[in-house]
Amino acid sequence: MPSQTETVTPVLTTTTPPRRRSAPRPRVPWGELVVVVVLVLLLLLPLPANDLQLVSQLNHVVTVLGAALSVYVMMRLKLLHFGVPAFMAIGAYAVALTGLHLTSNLVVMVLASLVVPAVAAVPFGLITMRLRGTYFALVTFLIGQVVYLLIVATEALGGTDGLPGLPAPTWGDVVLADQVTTMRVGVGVALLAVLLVIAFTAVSGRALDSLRSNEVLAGSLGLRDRPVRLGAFVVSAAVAGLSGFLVVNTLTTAHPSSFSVLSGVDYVAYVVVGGWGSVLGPAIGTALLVLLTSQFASEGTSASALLGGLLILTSLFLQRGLTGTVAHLVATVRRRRSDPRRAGRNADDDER
Amino acid sequence: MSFRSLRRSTATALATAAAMAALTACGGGASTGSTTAGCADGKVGIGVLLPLSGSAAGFGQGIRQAMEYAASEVNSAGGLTMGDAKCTVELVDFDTKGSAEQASTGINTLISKGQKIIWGPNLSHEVTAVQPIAQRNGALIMQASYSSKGISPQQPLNFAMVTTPSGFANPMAKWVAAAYLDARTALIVVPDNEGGRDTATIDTKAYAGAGITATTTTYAPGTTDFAPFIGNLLRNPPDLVDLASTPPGDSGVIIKQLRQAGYDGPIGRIGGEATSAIIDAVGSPAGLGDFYYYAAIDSEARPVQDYFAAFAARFGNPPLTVSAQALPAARMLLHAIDETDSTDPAVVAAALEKLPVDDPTVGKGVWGGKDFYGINHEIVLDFFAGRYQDGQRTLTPLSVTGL
Amino acid sequence: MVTLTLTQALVNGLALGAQYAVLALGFSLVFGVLNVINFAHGGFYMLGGYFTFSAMSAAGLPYVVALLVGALGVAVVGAVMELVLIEPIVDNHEATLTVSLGFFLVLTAGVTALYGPDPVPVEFPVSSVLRFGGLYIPVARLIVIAVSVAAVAALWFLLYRTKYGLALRALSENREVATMQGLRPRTFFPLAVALSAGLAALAGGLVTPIFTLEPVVAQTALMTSFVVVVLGGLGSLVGAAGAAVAFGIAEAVGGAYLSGSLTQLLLFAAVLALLLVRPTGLAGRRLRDA
Amino acid sequence: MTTSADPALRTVGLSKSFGGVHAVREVSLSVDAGEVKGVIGPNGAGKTSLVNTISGREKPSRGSVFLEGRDVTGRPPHHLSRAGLTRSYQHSTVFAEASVEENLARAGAFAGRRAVDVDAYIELAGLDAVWDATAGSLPYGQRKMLGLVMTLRTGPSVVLLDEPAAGLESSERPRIDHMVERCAEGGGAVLIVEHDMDLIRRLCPTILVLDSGRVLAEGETGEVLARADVLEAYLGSAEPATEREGSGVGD
Repeated sequence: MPSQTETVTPVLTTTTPPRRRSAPRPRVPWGELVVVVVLVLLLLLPLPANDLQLVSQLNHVVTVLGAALSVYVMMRLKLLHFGVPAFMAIGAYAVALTGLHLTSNLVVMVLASLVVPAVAAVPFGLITMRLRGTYFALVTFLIGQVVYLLIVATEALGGTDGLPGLPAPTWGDVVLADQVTTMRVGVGVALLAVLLVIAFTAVSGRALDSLRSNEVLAGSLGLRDRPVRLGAFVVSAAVAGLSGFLVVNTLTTAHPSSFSVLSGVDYVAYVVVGGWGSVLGPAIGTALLVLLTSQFASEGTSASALLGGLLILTSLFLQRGLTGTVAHLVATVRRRRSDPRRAGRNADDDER
Repeated sequence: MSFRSLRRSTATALATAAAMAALTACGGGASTGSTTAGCADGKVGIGVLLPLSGSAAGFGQGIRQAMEYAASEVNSAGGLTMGDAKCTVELVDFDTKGSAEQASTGINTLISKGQKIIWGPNLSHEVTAVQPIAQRNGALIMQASYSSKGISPQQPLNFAMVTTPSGFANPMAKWVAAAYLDARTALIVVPDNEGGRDTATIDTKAYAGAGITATTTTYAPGTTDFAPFIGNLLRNPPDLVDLASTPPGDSGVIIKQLRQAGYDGPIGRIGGEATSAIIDAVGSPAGLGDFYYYAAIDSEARPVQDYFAAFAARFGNPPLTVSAQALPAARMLLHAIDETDSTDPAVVAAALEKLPVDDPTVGKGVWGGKDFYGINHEIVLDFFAGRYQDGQRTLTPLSVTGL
Repeated sequence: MVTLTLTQALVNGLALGAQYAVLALGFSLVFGVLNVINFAHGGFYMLGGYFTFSAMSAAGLPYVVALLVGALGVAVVGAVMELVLIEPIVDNHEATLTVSLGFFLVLTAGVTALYGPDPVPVEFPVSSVLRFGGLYIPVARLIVIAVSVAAVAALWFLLYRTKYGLALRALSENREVATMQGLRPRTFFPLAVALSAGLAALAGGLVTPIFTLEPVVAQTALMTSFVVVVLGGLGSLVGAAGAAVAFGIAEAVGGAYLSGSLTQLLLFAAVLALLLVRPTGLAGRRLRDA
Repeated sequence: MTTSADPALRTVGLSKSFGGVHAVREVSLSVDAGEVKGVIGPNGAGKTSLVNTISGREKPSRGSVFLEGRDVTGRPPHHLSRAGLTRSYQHSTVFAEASVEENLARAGAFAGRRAVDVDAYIELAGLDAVWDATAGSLPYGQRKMLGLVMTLRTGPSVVLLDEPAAGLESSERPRIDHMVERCAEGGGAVLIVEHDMDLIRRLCPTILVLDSGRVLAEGETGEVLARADVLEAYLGSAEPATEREGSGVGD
């Protein structure tokens, strides 16, 4: 951790009367509100159905938003989660089996894609609970590898061919199959994922921030960190499962190649580029990178070089991601406006 | 539920909300739909949907080069005559990176850009992802996969640009049985993925038809050292080893290590041709030992060499050899558009079906595939049974077209 | 017959393990000293192969010279990457990861554009094979083992017998204290990354002519480094070397008896299970809150 | 006021060794409710290790820890904190990026039912003026005061203070006295590990002297500080310091 250098004399001078402690001002969670509002608009607003590209790209953004949120939840504990595709796959195959053998009811499918990976996350969560930093990252990479290989090796899951020909989800007797409806289902499920994450961070946001900032202190003040860590891992797995459902729903096939280990790295990149202050970070990171990737894809052979360049630039110049950097600027401006005397303080207060 | 604990000093709401909305909206801008006569702003677009990066880039880039060359041929001759307008052919690329998601996003992107004539995709799982969307929007797909679901009567606008194993496996197996009279057993080696297993199934039936019992073994994709795998394989050495559709890099290593392990029986490849890439991976033709392979084209033939030279003259360096295999289909597709003065997929498809398969570079062929796929939408060209012995290459023409 | 297959597998495994050791040591070194997950590590392995190939084919250098020139060239690339891309953000755990990932993508795309996506014709100069008692040992594998052991020994000597090594180890133990002692990270970090990149390039230049040289080898090399370093314990060089040999042998023995992806599945599952017992891997030290 | 016979905090033969290094050796001590006991000893005597071992940060190698008669040996810090034993830190330990207000709110939230009002201490530490400032931007002394107030916010019955005065401005030191006195008056048992002898003399009627992990001496502060072996331990002695038999009490 960068050591703190004190450059300014202590502010406490006996002349200033102690300010009455103002009642704690409730801060409005702008990030969360923006994302929920945009998703609700996407759900309800009429969209130009013939603009296939817009509908398809929106669908792709909301499909992988759950995966980015899955990374974001663990990022709140300063943990880089590379195993997201594993839990996407567990959710996806749970839905595929439900659709093929049980029912194509949308609600049952969504529940399956949410509950099964959450339950599967518990044993993996117990393994990773004691790990920190790079170790946690590499082990989640390994979990992604093991789950992928397990799926490929299981005949019941179609092995290398996967499970093709999945029925479109139904709502009552309405079949939700066409392009725009698939996108609406995607937005709805993404909204569910966002609300799930918002609920979890609202309930344990304080514990998450404390464990991220100073785990030892939090412990000695009485915080039991294991339930929080396990809870985070389970919620992360659940929203990954929702994203897995949307991948399968778009492709009408549960195929192992959709959940490759290296795609896990993309989802981490979405959050690191977008920022991890609030759910707005992963949302913007996902939207930006998904749109740019498909834009770059038409550059033919230099597609991956352009994406690589983008990652380099954002890592160098936006170290807290887009939203983090903007939030830091706003906070600095607000602090400078509210207390000019301490403007000189260059305290690097944002603990990475 | 108090959000107080949630308060993040986040960005001003308006700036970010606007950014979010702008970003998601900027993907629009669909150009006009396809036109029957004339062409929008003097151009006819061909949607290229191929893996241009990642592990399948070798095939993807090669197939793209075929269309790139065919288009340059047409454009240098004044372009396509659409009614009274002259239109240049333009390639509209989308890199699928070999993933089903990207292929699915790609087909949507191309169709919404008005490109309903698609050159690609290349891999089985890409075709499965693209198929429902293409069918729903009536797009024509000239794909290059060996997927058993690649073409079918229910998909009238799907074509196969290259001869698939179902077309060449049986005659090749019969040639192999004749060439190696005492061969009774064959071991097919493929990666543990969908493409590998599809080809292995067809080859096994073909060998059975030629009196050779074939068994299949798979290796984990991403294996670098095949020595352990070969040790396992040589415990009871087969008469023949067939690499089917194993990627060229892996094939090279397997051949090198089989020879090092002392296996000097014939090694073959009834599957997608990649001989020149395999020879590079092995290091030299002599390193192959006794090697037989399905040769879609004779790369040393004069017209093919001329094509390589012409491509190099026009684009700077020679093309990947696999591009020659896709050249006939590329020329026929452009010819069908030119003949019908239309880019309407159904119209072009109807014309394409009836075009004779007679390519100046690669030679004659027929529309085949009815017995295996139920529809004659596969360009079946006469091919050769290639064989390397001590570095010397011999080609035996095998005719399936009866021409 | 079984013992023959087993011994053959052990021989193959040793060569594989030796190669993995050189690869994993570099990765573990960068993590130990800079506390950075270097995604570009697989790219350095690939670049080593291509630089050696170009030095031989374009510049006409003999293989051994080309190998060293290749390793040196990539070491320079590593140092430049550290100074330009990692240095400004070395303490930001997340950003160093995505910057190295970005560099990996650019590196692979560049090589694919320059050399083409298909395998490149490069041959290992020595192709003779020793055969005795039913065993076959390509001499090339013995060379790989010999050069790898030499590289590991050289690295050990540098780290434990020179002042540079002392400085690198001090920086990896406690960077704050080490910097207070006057060790300027500005000179040692590029050295650490250059060393790691050079090692990976040496492994690449050594092994790709024996197997195959194509852009996708970078991805496989990266995955292997990850698993071996996790198994060996992060930041511990001894652990990484030991784990590499064990992993190579297990992969070879597994490959000799199992087919398909089973070997890989069992190997990775075993490493995960081991972490249940020893969360810091075979020899990893208790991790400071990275 | 707990009048039960059991002391608020008792350790029996508590030991902790890291590999070959014996940081804490057979330490037995007890602190009653309302009592303030000091722990002194030269650098490296094992004072912080003792605090870490009692507070659960380190698992004891041998011996046991009792909290109001209940055996809490080896329990994790969060369990001990909820059971009423909490500790402060030698170096200032706060949630750097959160405001002073949020730091105290978190201390209260994690303490659960045990959380107590610390308005008096907040006044005392002068934290009012910097209520909205981020803890990381406070000067060192004030950050340390915040750390102490957060510790008290968890309503402990036993408080282990690890060098509370270290790094404080001279103007801030008297505040420690008030805090300790108020805490003791409230029935809290306080164990202070400290180098500042004036503070020890002012606040601790009895002290315990640690030397290389062992209890060298224990008793009334004035007497103990006057003993030759205690001074020797501090000033270093002629013969090697290894095997000096301390007159441990009640070994």
